[in-house]
Amino acid sequence: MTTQPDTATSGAATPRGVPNQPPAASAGPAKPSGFAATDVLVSQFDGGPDTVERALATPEELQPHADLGLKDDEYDRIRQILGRRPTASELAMYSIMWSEHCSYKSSKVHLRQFGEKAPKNTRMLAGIGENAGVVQISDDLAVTFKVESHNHPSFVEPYQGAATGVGGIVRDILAMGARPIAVMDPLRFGAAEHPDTARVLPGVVAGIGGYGNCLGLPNIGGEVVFDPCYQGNPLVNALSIGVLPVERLQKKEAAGIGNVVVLLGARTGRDGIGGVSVLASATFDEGAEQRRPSVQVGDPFMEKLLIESCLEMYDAGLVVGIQDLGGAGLTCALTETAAAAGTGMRVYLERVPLREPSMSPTEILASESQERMLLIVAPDKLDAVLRTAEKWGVWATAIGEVTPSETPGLPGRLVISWNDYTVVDVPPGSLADDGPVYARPLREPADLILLQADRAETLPRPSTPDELRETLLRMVASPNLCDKTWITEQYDRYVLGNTVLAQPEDAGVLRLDEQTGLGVALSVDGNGRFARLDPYEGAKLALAEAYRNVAVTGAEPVAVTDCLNFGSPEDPAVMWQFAEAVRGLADGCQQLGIPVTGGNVSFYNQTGAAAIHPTPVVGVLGVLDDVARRVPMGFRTPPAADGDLLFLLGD
Amino acid sequence: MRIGVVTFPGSLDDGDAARAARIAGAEVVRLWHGDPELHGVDGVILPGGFSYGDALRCGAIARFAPVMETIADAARGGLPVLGICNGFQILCEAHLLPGALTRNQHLHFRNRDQWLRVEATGTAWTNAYAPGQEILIPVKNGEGCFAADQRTLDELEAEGRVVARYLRGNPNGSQRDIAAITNAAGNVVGIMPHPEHAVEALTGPSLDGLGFFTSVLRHLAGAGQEAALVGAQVQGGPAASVVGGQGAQVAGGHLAGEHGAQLAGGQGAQR
Amino acid sequence: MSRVVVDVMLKPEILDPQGQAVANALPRLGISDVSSVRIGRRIEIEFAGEPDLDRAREIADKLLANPVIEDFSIRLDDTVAEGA
Amino acid sequence: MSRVVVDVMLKPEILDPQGQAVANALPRLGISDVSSVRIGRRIEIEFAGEPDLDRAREIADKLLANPVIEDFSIRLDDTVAEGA
Ligand SMILES: Nc1ncnc2c1ncn2[C@@H]1O[C@H](COP(=O)(O)OP(=O)(O)O)[C@@H](O)[C@H]1O
Repeated sequence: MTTQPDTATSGAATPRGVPNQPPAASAGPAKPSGFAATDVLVSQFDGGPDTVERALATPEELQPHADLGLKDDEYDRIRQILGRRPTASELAMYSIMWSEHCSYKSSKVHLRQFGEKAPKNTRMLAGIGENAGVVQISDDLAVTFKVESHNHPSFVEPYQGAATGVGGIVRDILAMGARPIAVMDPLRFGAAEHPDTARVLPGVVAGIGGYGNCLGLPNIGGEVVFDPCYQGNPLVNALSIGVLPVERLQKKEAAGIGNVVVLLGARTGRDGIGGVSVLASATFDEGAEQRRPSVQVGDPFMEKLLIESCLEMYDAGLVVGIQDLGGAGLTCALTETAAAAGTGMRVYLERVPLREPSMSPTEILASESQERMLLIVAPDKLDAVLRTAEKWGVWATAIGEVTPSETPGLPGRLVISWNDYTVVDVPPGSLADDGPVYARPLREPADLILLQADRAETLPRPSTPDELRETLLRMVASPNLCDKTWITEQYDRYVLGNTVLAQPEDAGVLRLDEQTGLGVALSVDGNGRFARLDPYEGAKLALAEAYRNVAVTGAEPVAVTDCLNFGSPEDPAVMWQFAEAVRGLADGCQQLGIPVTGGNVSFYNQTGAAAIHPTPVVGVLGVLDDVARRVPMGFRTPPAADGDLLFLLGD
Repeated sequence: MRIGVVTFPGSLDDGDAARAARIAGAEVVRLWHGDPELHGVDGVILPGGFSYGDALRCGAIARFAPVMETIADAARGGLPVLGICNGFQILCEAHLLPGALTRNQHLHFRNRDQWLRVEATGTAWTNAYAPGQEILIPVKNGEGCFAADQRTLDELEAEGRVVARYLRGNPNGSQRDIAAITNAAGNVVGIMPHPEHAVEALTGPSLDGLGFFTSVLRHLAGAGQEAALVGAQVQGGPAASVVGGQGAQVAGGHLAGEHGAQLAGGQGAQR
Repeated sequence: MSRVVVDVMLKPEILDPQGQAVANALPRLGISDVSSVRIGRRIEIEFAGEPDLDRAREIADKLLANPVIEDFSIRLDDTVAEGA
Repeated sequence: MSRVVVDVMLKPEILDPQGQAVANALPRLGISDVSSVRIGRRIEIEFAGEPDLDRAREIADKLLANPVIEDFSIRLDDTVAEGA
């Protein structure tokens, strides 16, 4: 039904009040048509936007590459790739895609170990490099799960930062073809009594709860840790898990020449422009205040509609390829889908439904507006896609098409125009895959020897009853050990009716199949203090803890996801911690025989020269053939418990 | 018996409500907010969630959904309607029930296992409970604080239309600890906590919620005699033993202690 | 284009926990001369053509305010003249 | 007793999902000439003595508005004179 003015365009791609035009999809490449909103504003750009033509004509024009975070040699490489200077839009796209956050330029050389050391595995249907790893758990069912960080945005605007963190990870899960079924939230804050913690924590918790509750996703676990090292850099990691029939697995490839590129979901606004490259790739300093406007605001209701409409489209076989729009917006989705398929793509930016009509093409490409997905659709399925979108009340607009390569055997080009101005003409692989890769210098932190020498054995031990009592009271009063109900009761754990175990259990357990009782267990753990003392062992310990938490429920651990939260990679000591942690996690996974299926790296968690403790957060997924046999952590209540025996395993 | 479960955009507990009705023995029919047709259902559940994102006020927009106009008419004609959480909010916004659900007094969303006392057992949705029966079911809301003027509250009390009250702690500041109310005819019930999340030992704190769904089936089976249900909290002598099907042996057999969730394992093991 | 503003406030007898929370926080900012804080909604409605106060009243009555707990008032927007 | 009113609205470039949801619901009420709806907060601060605009500004800045995504404006209450 079309109760929403917004949806009026879903069917016909024709906004209200604009004379009927043919659906954007049939407009053909020659005639950019569709949204008139931006047309009138061309004159506002002195002579129009920076075009490829203009870039060729003005090769020496100075460009602000350094302000956009691109190093001189990176800028030179862009000129080399293009054979000219980039246009303003292209420059923005390279700056986004070659940022640390998107390109993994500092971490790539280390993360390779996850693949190289991965044990033989037949369950993994999709692994590192996909939106999220997918693990087969029965003949016909698979699950996908991943943990991601939203640290910097959550420090700037705790509620929206945390909320959109949940929204983002849920879209990753959705993009794999899965129905998202739960979330978890590993959190780190500064000292519990610090005034800024009082600003950040309630907002973060309300944001995670608000978004997850509105989506109808049970929260089945997480962590809350207080430590002064996180004072200026709280960590907000969010994990989501989804389930899919094996045959519904989706791809991101923009395959099939002539297929239509459809933008689905919320309208595009000026949210978070420059957010990813600026927020996630730079340390906080006094300038942070000025960056504040780049926060995104989430609309969980729209995301709920997006989920339902996408699932309906998958089930009807309407989608060839799909990619969520995350931090890097259209730039990332367009380049990654095209690069993955090796095809070209032709995109008409003036068709993108806008919230603010005055947006420039560069802004449209860089916008981080939430709740959007990019679909690749066969032309004969387009109508059905638009109809499904309309039913759920979300915008769906054909914004381009998949094009062949001009040179057989070579990948195609991504050509983007805006009202007859060609603003982008690039090889998509150069943005998505061929970003810079650095083997950054590593150096063991100078203070590590001292830290390690300061052993726990040297601490005074309580020896009198009074001392023991005092120690015990101090421990139970510690914010890190005390009951977390004041946080977890702000989350819905019951929705969907399949939560078998949740807080305060060691792991969350979900039922996937009501008939067979097939289910999964999930735990997410990390310990920054251990990792600070020894990042190699600390990462292994995080893995072991999550593994144990899953195993004690009765589940068989089968896969790992991780979020690696560190300081600045440009600091050799931080880089050493990172390298050690990755090595530890990869070795640990090899020893336990389970693969890392995906994850996320968050660098620059650092205020001035002070980095956070290295904080690898590890999620482990386990499978239970029958959730009725799960083992809860509490003793049973009498009378059932009468005569139960207690055993201690291990030493 | 055909029980309809409405899905609005933003409904979240619709699947759970459908499952609960199914477990109770109903044939479940999914209803769509944009379709005014009720497809011959004998009763309707408005499930929890955030219909239309709960912009403005919870339930304010859902009230105008095409399906709601039909339901409102049918409810006035005696169709059993149960509004759970967001459904309760919608029923109040649609003026099928008095009062309003306002922001929790502590300003937080709160999810916990909550004890209730069932006070009106003559309604279409609570006749399987014994008067005064204490039940444990999850509550989870951000705007669940029932508010009405004194006259309305007094009227509700006097007419025996307070269906359930919070026990051992009021989770949201509701006036007079009200957790659920009914209309004068007893066919429309709104409840803030979630009985549909307490129908399976494996996933809920108890099986205490099942009675709502078995009640309506019993009510429909005896249709015709239910005309005078109002003030029927004194009725219900046989109710305790009729929680129906698998619920029967567990009615009132909820788990001891405040922390039902973590103890549910014990119950599961016995099953 | 024209704008109508609808102010929706809780009825005086209805508890306003949010306003109360703000009022309770004020002493911590060293502010002691505030006797009460009430928080309501301000809704700005842009009409495509002429501002339509009757329409706006209808919208407010049916949708924007819940008469059980809220009062509303309506006016043409004149803030442009007023400034802040 | 005197009253200061603080209006807090989302900055124009920030998404207002609430306003959008309300705007989308209007056609169902038969209303089609509304081009946009924005929803913000209206806060009434009662001072025990003289109204203190500077104080009110401080409260708004620190407690009522989130400067990252919201703008606010402050004025003495004059609705008594205006009526609705
Ligand atoms: N931020 C959070 N979100 C959801 N659940 C949480 C969160 N923090 C802690 N929990 C849950 O609370 C319980 C206790 O947590 P914690 O005290 O960290 O236990 P442990 O030390 O055994 O890991 C666990 O079930 C955990 O999943």
